[in-house]
Amino acid sequence: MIEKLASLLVLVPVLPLLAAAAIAVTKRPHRQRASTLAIGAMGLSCLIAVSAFLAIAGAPEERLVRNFDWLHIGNTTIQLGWMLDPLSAAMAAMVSFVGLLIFIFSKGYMAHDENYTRFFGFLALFGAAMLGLVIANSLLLLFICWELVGLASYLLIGFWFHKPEAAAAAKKAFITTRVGDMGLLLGMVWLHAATGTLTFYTEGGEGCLQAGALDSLGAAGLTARLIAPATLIALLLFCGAAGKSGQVPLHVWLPDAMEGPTPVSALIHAATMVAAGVFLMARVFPLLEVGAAMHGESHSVVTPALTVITWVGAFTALFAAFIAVAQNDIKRILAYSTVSQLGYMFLGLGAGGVAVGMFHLLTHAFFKALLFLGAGSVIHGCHEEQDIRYMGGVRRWMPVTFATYAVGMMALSGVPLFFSGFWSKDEILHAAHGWPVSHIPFLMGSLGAVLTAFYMTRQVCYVFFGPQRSREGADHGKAAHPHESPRVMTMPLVILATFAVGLGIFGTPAWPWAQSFLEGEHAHLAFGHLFSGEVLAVMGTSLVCVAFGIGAGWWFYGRQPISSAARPDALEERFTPVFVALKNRLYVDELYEATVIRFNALAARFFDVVDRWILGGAVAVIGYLVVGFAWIGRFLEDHGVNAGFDLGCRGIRRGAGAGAALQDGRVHNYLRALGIGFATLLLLMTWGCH
Amino acid sequence: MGFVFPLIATLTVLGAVGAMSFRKSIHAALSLVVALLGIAVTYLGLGAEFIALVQVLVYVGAVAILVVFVMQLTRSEGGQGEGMAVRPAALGVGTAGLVCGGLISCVVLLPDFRTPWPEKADVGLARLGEALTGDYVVALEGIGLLLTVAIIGAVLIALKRPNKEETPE
Amino acid sequence: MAAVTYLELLKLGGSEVLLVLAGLVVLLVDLAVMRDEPRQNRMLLAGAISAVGCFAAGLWALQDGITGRAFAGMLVIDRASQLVKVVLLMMTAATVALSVQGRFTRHVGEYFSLLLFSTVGMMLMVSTENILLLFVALEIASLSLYILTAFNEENPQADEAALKYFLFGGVAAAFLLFGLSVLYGLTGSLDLREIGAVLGQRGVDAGVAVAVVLVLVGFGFKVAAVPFHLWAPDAYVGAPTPVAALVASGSKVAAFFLLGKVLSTGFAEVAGSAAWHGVLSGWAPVLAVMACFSLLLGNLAAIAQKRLKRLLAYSAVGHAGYMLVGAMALAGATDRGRALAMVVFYAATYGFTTIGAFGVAAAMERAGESDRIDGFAGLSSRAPVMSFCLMIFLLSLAGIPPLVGFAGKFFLFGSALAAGPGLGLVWLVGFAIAMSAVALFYYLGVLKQAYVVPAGERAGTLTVQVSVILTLAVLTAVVLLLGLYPGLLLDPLTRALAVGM
Amino acid sequence: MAPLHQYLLLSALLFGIGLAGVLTRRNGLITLMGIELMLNAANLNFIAFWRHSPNPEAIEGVLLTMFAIGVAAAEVAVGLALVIAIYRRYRSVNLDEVDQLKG
Repeated sequence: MIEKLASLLVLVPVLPLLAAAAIAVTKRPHRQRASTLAIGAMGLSCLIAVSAFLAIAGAPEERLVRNFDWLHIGNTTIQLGWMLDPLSAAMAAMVSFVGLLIFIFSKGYMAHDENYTRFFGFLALFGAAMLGLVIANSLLLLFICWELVGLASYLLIGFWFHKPEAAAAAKKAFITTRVGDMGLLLGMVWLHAATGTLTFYTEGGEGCLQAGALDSLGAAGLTARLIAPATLIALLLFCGAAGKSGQVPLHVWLPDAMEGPTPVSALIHAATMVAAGVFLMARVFPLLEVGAAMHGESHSVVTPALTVITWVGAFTALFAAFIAVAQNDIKRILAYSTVSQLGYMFLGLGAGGVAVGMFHLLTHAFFKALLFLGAGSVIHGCHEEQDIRYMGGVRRWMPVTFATYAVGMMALSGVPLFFSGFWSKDEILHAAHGWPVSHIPFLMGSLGAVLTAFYMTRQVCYVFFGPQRSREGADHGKAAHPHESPRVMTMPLVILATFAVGLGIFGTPAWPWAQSFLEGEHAHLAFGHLFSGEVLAVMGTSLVCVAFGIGAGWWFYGRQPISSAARPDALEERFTPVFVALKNRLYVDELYEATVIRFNALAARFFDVVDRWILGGAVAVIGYLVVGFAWIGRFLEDHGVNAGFDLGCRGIRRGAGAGAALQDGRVHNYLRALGIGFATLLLLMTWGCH
Repeated sequence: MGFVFPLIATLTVLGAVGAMSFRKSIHAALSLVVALLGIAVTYLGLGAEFIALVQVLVYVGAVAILVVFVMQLTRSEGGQGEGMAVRPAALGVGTAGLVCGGLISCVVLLPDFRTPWPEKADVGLARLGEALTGDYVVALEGIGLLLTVAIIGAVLIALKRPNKEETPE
Repeated sequence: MAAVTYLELLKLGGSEVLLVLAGLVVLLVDLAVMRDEPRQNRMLLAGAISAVGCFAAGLWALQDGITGRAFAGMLVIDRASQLVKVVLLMMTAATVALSVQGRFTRHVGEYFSLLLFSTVGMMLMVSTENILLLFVALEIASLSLYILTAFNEENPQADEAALKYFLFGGVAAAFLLFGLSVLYGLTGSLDLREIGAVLGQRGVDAGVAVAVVLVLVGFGFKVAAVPFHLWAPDAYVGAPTPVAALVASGSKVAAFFLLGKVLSTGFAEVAGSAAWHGVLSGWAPVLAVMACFSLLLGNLAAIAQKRLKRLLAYSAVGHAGYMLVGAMALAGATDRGRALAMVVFYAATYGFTTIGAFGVAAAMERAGESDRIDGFAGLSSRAPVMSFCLMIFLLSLAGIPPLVGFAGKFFLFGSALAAGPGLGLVWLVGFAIAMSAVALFYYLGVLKQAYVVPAGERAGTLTVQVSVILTLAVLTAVVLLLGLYPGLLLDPLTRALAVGM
Repeated sequence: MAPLHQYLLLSALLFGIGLAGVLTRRNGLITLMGIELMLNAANLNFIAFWRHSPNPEAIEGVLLTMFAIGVAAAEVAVGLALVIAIYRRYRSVNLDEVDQLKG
């Protein structure tokens, strides 16, 4: 049975690919056919992937590979193939399942788009490439799919290309990730040169992740007298992973990529493409471990490559969380939160190994897809409004969306016990706590957890609570209420919410089934683990973090309803007299509202002064610090990293002009260049002579 | 006979310098003829009589005449409008000097090339012909093709009438 | 002396002979019979004869059993050279197909016969190991291309382009000849193998250095590597577009094959090292510098271009840089045949792709538009098939998998890295990969025009000539097929070269 | 006669002079003449090397020079034709005026 499923696994990417091809030749009027094809193909893939997953769930130590010869070059052969092991099965099942839900959601979300057919074609292509990536048993095949994923995401992000920002964002995404991919390509080519193969596993043990190749790699001398080749290759591969998974400083494309349709954001930024980097690192983990120094009690593996990954992950987790605090676009908040969570995954991977990072990847995929689709639902319901300052009170009109969104928010924040995010993040913090190199990543991760809870609370307060704050002057008077989305959109939300809650039970310290599965072992039930001192201590820490974050969020944003979109952020507000913000209100019919609010606000201000010193002193001080950091971070982001990227592009352009200007049209200058070129080369050549 | 080579060489170099620096192009062409003849005489001195003959026939007899002919055709009494600004000229001469210096320092000063004058068998025409129809027959055919190409091209380009609509911009 | 009879010569050089014959027939038929016919008919007939000639020559080259080293290395016919010849003939055939419906010249017979003659020159380039024939063959190919460049009657700047091309080429040829003379003086032989043997004993000294650099100048011109590339953009723009395609493809394949042969037989022992921590004198550091600057300048200057042909010219300079990186692998003594196979594979696939891109430019010009990139706006709706082909070509040039440009780069860089740890090619490969990210920038710019920007109001559907669209379709198929199965070309090439060396 | 290196010196000088002419003179014809001079310098090298090579039977140098002269003649023919074409269009053989293609 499992053998047969392993062979069938190739259909998982092939079916969506065929669907994409079929959609490509579908004429525009046959809209329904396109979505049916895509959803049908994805459904079948999902079926196969889930059965394969269930089959291997009982035998996690299995690794079934299916290789075939792709090329003979002289006397070498290059093999491609796919494999069924816990990692690929879990990923394939997750990607196809989440993908299926997103496809279904898109059917409702894109129903009115004129390029509906093309959209589903691109979606199917994306799904095919992503699924091919996760089951690939060859770095070469993985890379090919990797680039196809990039191409498809370029097409999807730029889908609304009539928006110039969308076109620019698509280009930025493609080129930035390509920068990382260059490292990946170099690492891959190097790996091939060093080991002679790019197949991960073969039955004969000649794969590049198997003992023979790894030993020879580990035994190789230092490259350029500086660094071990295995480390260098691992770091180059990590460049690609960092680009795809938006690690600082290659994260610049990710927030901009929000210009695409929301299901695309869900697909790309939640479940699949951004996770590909983490998956890649998990896949080549044996390579990262080459030359490892084992640390006795904490079963942590420490190598230079893993150390770099841990630090980058920790830094990204904190950095992006700070920025998320100061965002106003509902999707950009989620985008920065994704960057931050990806940082956590790398932190977990680097400090604790495959299982820790991958478990968070899997849980995150569900609740982040849920959040993105929820945001899409909100945006859809609020008539394409994306600025949280102009939302508010949505809870009343969109109860299903609200309920599911709240689940996602709590999972992301890591609310204890019932939400999967708690267990997976706790696992990461636990690993970071036990990391023998330094305690700082643990502290960074904990602080990040506080911030995560804080900005998610802020977002929920803005969006779902308080009065409705639609854009002034638009069509006030009979201001259209937000409306609940159709069932085709809410159903996926509910299903995802179920998983966001339910997945947690597979990864508790008492019964770490998922982790053991990913490590290729059987799990044992041991409640005793739950109560060991260290576990409890870390759990307690994260509990405190979450409580503190949510509390602070509520303190600033939830305690008093956010009345007006024009009102500055709750924290800024305390510095400026409230009425300054309100005096722009000119209409008589709003005067009443304004006076009431004014009174309310003045009263609140009075009590606040008392409150602050008695109750919330510490909270407020830290809150100021957070916001200060957040604004600094955002400033750095906008004027540092992002501007640096744009500046680099401009610099390239200027260099281009200079390069072209060398060609001035005078043949004499051409010939002079020839002569000077010759003389220079001759000098170079004779440098080392005699 | 020791003075013959320096004399010829000096003459050749002077001819070359003249060819490259006379303002009037017809003077330059005549000066080039002097240089080419000097080279032919050098060939004679080296014992390559046949090559010397070819040199005179092809270069002096054909190339130089052709150049002069084209000069008349284009009435380009060089010099006019050719006010060489100092800088580019200096740049050009400097570059050429650099290249020339490189060649001299790398090749001429090589100890290998101070070999004595070995005995040499005479290159009879018969041996040349034998080689041309033997080992070098492919190259001979190649050069035939090359000349065909050149003739087709030269005739075509030289006789090409500009289209009516195209005017120099 | 002549151990090989003339009959055998006819057999060994059968492809060349057939092609020369075809060229003469085209010339005769066109001048004698078709003189007063309308130009379109003349073009078609001449094109047909040329295509038949290419086909026949290709068939001859594909025969088994024609191998041999005749006339003291003057003609070296082996499987590898025959294979490269077939590739060259395919490129010429594609060029012919792109030309037949063009309107750029009235001298039909001369045009096609010169195309064939220049191909003969390239074929001689790939089948010689003798520096005499090397020089003559290079000149046949170059001279024909100079003349062909001047053929463009539609472009008033064709003469300027041809003159620049010619002057640059002439000076480069003088450098090359001088280098060959020094080589001859040092070794007393014209045969590359004997030269290689003598140089091997001699090692690198000033004389060898100057000879090597002089020869590399000549090749640098031929492959358009910085700083010997300056003719290329002007010549590409001025020449008739199909000729520019041939300059960018066939000429480059032949030049790289010949360069590879020179480096691996003649200069095998004087490679030196380009490692940044220990530069050793030899051709490797020279090529490294040329490659580096080609990559940098070609890819950067392409960004600033407003016209497709000029963009392709600069990108050709960049691609020459990649191939030079691959050629550097010949410095390693491990597996030269394989390294050369990778370079030739890259050059061949790059050639096919770039012919396709030039074909699109030709179609645009033929439709009365120019090759200005902003004129490509809305091409996806004006000529969907052609713009799809363009997308495939450009993505392949950018190296996006699974197109052939990726496979070529992968194997090329792989062979450069595998060439040996002491060569220090890593920094160069890294740089090349980084520049290929920059390259994506300008290819995407063209695609953005074609696929994103809407067409202007007055722009209607484009009519593309049947011959052009068929050629583009075939080339697209080649790019896709070789991308999925690089082994189709790479495997025979590797085997042939492994035997040959 | 003179030792080998004197011939080489002569040829190097001729090469340099020809190159200097090519790089400085704007008259297309004289540029062409410069190229011819450079080719001649290479030819002189071949003959000098041939005469000084220890093997009395070898005649490659002479043959190569013959071929090189043929190549040079073909080049001159094409070059002159191009100069005529340029003259016809620009009414001048001043290469500095021929600079429309650039960038």
